Amino acid sequence: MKKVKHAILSFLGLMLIWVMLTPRDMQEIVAGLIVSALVVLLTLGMEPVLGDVRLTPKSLWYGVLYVLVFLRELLVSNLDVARRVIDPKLPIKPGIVKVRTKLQSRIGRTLLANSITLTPGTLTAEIRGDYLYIHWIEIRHEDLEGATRDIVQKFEKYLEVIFG
Amino acid sequence: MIKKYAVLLLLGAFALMLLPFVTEVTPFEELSPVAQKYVKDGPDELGSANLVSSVIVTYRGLDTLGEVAVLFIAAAGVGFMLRRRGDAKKPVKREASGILRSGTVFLFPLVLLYGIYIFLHGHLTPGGGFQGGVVIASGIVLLLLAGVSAKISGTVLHWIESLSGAVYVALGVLGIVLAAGFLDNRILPAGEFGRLLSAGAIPLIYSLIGLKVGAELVGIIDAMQKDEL
Amino acid sequence: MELAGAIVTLLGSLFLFLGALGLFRMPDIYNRMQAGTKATTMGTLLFIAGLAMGFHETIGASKVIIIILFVIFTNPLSSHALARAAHKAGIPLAKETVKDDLAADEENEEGAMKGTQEGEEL
Amino acid sequence: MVNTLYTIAAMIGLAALLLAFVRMIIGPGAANRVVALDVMTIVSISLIVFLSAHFGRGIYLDIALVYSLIAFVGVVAMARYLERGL
Repeated sequence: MKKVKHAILSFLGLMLIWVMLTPRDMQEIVAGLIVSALVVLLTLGMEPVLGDVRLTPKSLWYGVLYVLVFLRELLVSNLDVARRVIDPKLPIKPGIVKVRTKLQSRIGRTLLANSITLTPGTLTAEIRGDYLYIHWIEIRHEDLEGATRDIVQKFEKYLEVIFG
Repeated sequence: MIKKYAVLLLLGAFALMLLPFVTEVTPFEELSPVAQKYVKDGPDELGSANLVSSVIVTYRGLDTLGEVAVLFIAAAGVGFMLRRRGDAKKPVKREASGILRSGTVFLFPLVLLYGIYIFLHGHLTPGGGFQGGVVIASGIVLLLLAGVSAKISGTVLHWIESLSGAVYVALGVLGIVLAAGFLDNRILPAGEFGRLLSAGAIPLIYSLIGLKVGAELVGIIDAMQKDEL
Repeated sequence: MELAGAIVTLLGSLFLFLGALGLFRMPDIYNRMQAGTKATTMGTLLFIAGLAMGFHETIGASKVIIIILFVIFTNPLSSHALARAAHKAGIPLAKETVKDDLAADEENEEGAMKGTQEGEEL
Repeated sequence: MVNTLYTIAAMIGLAALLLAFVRMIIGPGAANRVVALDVMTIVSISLIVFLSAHFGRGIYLDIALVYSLIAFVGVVAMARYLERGL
């Protein structure tokens, strides 16, 4: 079941990317159908990472929200970097903290790690089991719970609905 | 310390030597007669939007066959040299991060699609068989780097490689029979300029080259990885 | 439209510059990566998007979107791989650093099971 | 006016490239150089897209995409080498 879902979703995704790469033309679309099917067949033996995606109206809506939150955090984090870099005193208080994630899906965790890396002052350095180790440019909480609340949960609540 | 400055000095001297090539370069105002012929006749004769591709695949198609053969021999040599050594003791290797692994699994189909896109559009955009093959091989390198187990079947690789090579030569011979010469692309209709199915057999030949190059490079990478360097 | 594109591109180039400046000023490799990754991702996004706005007849928007998505996905991934590698290779953190949970945990584990390989599973 | 703004943006991008290059020269150590290289490749991708717009050749975008792919593979390879994973 997971495999079928993964195959269908990756076929659609590849097809979309093919259409975006090529000029609008009937021949290209036919070629894209063949090539996408071929790629899906060739990678069928690999982990069905997209099989975790839930396709309910709620998860789609949360996907949109996730993108918006992500963009906002990206902007905030860049302003934060700008502030720190330009400030002649270089206000940093760095360290590596440990946080916990509830996500089980692999692709969900990858997206979480990537989102954390791109958001204000944090960089995913390592993952072991359910724990992520985050390099934090200005530590605000030294304990697990506080750091988890500050770093992880703003994305986790969306990704949890989308991937589980 | 002295070594560092010596290196810097050497680099500086080298840069000074190369400087005239940058400052005194005069752009070509006129093409050479050979180039002029290609530029003038190429698009009309072969119907390919990418002139470089039509030169590589048709006008100089035989040379390309030679290049693919060189690559094949290199691949075979690497495989031969590496396979002979027995299993040395395995050094302890650190596993790749799980995030990197699932990211790679997600990216790999995209890389594969992009490689195929490049060699299918060799007659329209920059790129072509060699480049597409390299993109596909880099996807496999990514898999190996991230420690995703990719069961690469040697038999399938050899079949792809030899079949595409054989069809490539057969197309070349077909060019002699049906059109003007070896590897002439006009064995298929020229099609509408700038579309996917145009420029006669160039897309087909480029796909074959792409498959062959990709299979050869994957073979090299696979042999190196199995050898546990 | 073109003016807006030019301004967006200019903004993007400023972020790219800030990323490089952060690379230059920060005290250790981890902090450099922080500045480098975030600022360059945002910078590339704005720079390319601005170009696509200004030159939409030569640069198709769809290919630009693919480049942007690719960069957004791969840039943090490679930074993560590098940060992990730097920590494993034992590159020290800056002297301002307050705490290092990862090193502490790794030490505890080594003490608990001497000689066995660490098993990291996602 | 608009073109001047674009040119200024490209100049700032080049300055960023130079700054990252200085970090690559002074290091210290391989890891810092790889980080600098990573930033340099990202900036170069932006500049390739700029050149594509400047010369009016949309097909150069393919080069930017291939370059970003190869750069990613290269950085991951160096990271894996540094952590003794190869």
